[in-house]
Amino acid sequence: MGKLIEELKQDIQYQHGMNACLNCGICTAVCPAAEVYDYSPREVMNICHQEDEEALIELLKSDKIWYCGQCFSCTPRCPRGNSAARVILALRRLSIRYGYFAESEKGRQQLFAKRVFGENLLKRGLTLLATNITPQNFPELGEFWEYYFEHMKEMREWWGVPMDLENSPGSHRIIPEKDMEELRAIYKATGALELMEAIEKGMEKKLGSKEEVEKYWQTWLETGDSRNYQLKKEKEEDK
Amino acid sequence: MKVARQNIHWENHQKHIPTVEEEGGRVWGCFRSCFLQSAAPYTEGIAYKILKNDLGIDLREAPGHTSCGAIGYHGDVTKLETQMVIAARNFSVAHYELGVDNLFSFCVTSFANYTEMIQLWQEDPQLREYTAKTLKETTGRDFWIPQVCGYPSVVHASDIFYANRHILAAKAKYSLKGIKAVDHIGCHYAKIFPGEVVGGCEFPRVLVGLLEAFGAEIVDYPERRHCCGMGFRNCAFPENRDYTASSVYKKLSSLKETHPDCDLILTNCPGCTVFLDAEQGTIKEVLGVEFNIPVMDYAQLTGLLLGYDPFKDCGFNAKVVPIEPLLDKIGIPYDKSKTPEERRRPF
Amino acid sequence: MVTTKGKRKFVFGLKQDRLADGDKMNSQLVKQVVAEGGKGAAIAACMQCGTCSGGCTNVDSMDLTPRSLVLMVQRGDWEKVIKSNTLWLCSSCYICTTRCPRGVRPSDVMEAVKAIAIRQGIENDATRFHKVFVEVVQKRGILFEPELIHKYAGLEGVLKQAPLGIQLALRGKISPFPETVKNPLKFSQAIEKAKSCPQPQQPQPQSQPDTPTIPVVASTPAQKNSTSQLVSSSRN
Amino acid sequence: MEKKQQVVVIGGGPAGLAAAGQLQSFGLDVVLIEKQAQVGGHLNKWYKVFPDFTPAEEIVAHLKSQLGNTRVLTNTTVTAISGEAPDFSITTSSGEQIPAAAILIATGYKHFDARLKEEYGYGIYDNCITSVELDAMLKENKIRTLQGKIPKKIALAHCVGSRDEKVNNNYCSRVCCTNAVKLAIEIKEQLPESEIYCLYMDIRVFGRTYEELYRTSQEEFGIQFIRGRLSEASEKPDGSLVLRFEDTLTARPMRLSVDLLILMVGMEANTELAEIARLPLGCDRFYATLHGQYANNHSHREGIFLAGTATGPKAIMESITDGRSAAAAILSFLMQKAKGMEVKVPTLV
Repeated sequence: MGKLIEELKQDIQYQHGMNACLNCGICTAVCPAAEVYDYSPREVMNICHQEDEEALIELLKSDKIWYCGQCFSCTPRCPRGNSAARVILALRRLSIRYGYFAESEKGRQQLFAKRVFGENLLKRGLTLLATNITPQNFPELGEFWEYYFEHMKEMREWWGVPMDLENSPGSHRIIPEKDMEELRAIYKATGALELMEAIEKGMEKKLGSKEEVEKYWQTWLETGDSRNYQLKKEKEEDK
Repeated sequence: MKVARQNIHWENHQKHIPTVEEEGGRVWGCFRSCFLQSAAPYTEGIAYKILKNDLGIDLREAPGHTSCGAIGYHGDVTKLETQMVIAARNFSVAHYELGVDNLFSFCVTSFANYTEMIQLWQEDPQLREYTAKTLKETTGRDFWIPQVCGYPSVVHASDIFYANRHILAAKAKYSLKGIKAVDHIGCHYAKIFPGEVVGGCEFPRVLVGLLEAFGAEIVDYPERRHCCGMGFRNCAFPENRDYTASSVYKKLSSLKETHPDCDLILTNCPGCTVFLDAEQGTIKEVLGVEFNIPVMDYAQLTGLLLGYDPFKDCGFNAKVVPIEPLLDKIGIPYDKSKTPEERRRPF
Repeated sequence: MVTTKGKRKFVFGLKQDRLADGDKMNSQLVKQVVAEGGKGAAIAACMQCGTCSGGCTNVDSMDLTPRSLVLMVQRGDWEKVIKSNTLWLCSSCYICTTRCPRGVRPSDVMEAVKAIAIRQGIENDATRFHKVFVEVVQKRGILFEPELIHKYAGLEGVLKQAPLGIQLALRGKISPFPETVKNPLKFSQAIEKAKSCPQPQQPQPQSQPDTPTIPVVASTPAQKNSTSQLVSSSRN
Repeated sequence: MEKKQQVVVIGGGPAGLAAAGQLQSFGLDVVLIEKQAQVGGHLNKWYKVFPDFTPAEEIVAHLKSQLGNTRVLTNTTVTAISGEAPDFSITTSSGEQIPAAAILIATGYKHFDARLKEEYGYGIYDNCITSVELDAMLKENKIRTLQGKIPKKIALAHCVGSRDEKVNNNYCSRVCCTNAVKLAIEIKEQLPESEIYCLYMDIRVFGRTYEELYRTSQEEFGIQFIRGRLSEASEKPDGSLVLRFEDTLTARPMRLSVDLLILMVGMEANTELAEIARLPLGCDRFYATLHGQYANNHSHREGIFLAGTATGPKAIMESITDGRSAAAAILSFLMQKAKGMEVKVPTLV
């Protein structure tokens, strides 16, 4: 058995999410991702089941594992008690550890996840910040959201949910520094920092340099669409 | 349909949540939702007001409580181990600093995340040991598992509304008589741990019970259990959001086809509250299809019926779908001297 | 998709629903295929085991495996069938047909589907090649390769194939000059005669000599009602 | 044998009836105890039986005709079993004490309660019915939706309550696949215009001529088999149902609307006598047999035997054979007891 498969099998998420799969399709039947992407949780389970190292690596390098929306619709109905969503969690972490995530378009988006969710948490103790929900990135929130965004402080006070209060419980508060230190210590001790670091490293390796990673990041910040960044290989093909 | 949305295996899907009239139901520790506080802060605002003022609950939260981190967990930047220790830290702070035994969260993903950790600790003493040890080493805090009615668990804020629904209905100024409504349950409330759901994951009762207490008529439609498509990485990055928009389109088309006269969708999940509403705007812009179905949170609805201001208290001024037609139908007054724009732009 | 309708810019649109619509399933195509190909093209017995695809010579290049093609015929999905390259990549090697455990004849199904497609006027490289091929043979009674290439792929095609053609000619495999049949007149008369013949009606159902002759008897001699007769009649 | 020995058979379904008939033909005194007012068990509900469409009532009539001098107690249950082999004493619900040298338990099975699969909406949606209810409709030659219409599209969902950890039934109920094929053919005979879909995961038609029946259903009746297990059903305002499943052969999710959904409910153990008879159960909750290979009619208690679906899902024909096989095991046991020999019962190693 291959090394990656061994490692996958050690993952507690995998152990909890994967019993023998019957290939009955109950999961794919209700999967929202299967309705919009070329994706089927049953197939993902099947590839894991084959225990074929090459097929697994191909999966880890592909977009497929990133399509899942983590809604767990597949989970309550599986007649064998499997959870494809949980197996996906294990696969994604494996893909990140080995840098395979950077091979796929959807995988590379992990950089934003790290820099938004991950760094928000380390800086503020909150995974999402009010400033993240910009009208540019969330145009569908509509014109009144634009108004809110411009008047954030006043609007929140008007609603009775003032933000950024210090030393106080409440919405969007400033978490005391001593608590933040505890939080960072937990992130370090449990390996989350390492995982986040692997994302930066994997991107660097794929894009060629730290500068390129920043370019990729900027492209996303500016256009809201990472597809506007051209990979080296794609650039060469264009020429 | 023989039994309208009545769960036939009801007895299998109950959990006990103390009402404010019961012991243990007056003091609750609570956790904020990072999605709500950034994308729909008014929802938490109105929920807080109702729990404190109308139900008289002693709500306790510590400044040092952090996010549960589950968005990072399902968005793949943290690990299971991290989640366990963060959960344990938040529990420990609540118990040893605030003196609370039972906890709820405003976010369904936090609810699922905390439930997952508690269940893992119960199942696997090794994980529990690891968590207690790491917690002590990193923070010096002591491990503690929260309990609701003696059962190791946490609940969701909508569970508390459900438990106290008759008290709330008795206080309500307005009723939903003649209003057709349907629930949309957050996936992470229902689907990860169906055993921890009021009513089970197929025919959940948590919101239906609340709606019925307020007198609404409940409808059903084929895509009711379909996810709203929030999908963490899928809604977070605009380039993936066709997933979200398509899911909402599918759901609402099915609802419109089945019950064109359905007046509102009630949700208990931050993601659904925001995206079921917002994507209606996208669909209108991209396809020119208008659904105009108001989507609201259980707390917003309760607030409306208790007589709170629809805009200042319940925050309907930041939504995409106009709420006024529904207010008129229920009979809730609002300042008609102002234009819709003015109502939504107070400054 | 980037939409800038209205004031705001959406970098996304709505994805096409991949959910297959089962309500479109119908048996029309199966009936048509059986009418075209006769009993040999009957596929009702297919149990989707995949033996055909497993053995297929050209399956690597096909967009629908033979199993899937048969399934699409069963489901009545003409669009999928007609769009697939499978029909034109089938080399009629009959491996599928010799191996099918239910006696289905996928190669006959291919032929029947192709016949329907051609009658509907489908045109692609494969049909054009066949048409040119038949024209060349009809004209001379025998194939003249350079002419075939010229008609099919133009002068460019001839030039492209020239090195190979020269090699073949040098070894005497093809002649640079058209050959003739012994009695060209008789041949063209035969062709004319064949053309003037009325089109044959439905192909005659093939008898299956390999079917066992021992009748299968219903397992209990109990009451012979209509269904039990139908059950035993499947093989005798 | 000098003295006639009495055997008590508990359960008057196909296995119990067949066993009783066989035992009395050996010259034994047989008492057959049946809970219901009629013997025949589930057969009394069925229309026709696969694979050859023998009418169920014909089978009951045949088995009854073989009962000979068997004493049949209907509307009776067993309340206590005392003593040890070969001197058991059975107390019935009527208060009678019946001596028995050997006991055969042939108490059959119960149908899976389809309401437990909430996602299929049985008990909620009008036109979601079980295979048991369909058989009753077939018997009447009146397949209708609840709204009284003739259904045009009908789906049969296999594996309802079988092979499903979520309802704690990991085993295969064995007969549902063949039964679905049989039902599909019967529906098509009564409603030739209907379109019938079988939603299956594996087709497990295991018996003699069953595969031929499956093939016939495809070739002659045009039954459509779709490889994908039903995931959920929901109702439209007109009472028709929308089914969601994966068409695994094309690896795409599929929705299908049907007028009538038939749930092929599986078998669950009926072990009401487990405590009274002090018998252990297997992990599937059916009675445990002494050995899975060579002592399938022996229970873990000497002198108490098992037959039919009491030990796991079986077809009618298998239950009858199993009943007769149990009769032979009982006879062998009694003969050796009569000779005063130590009874040789296979034991687990």
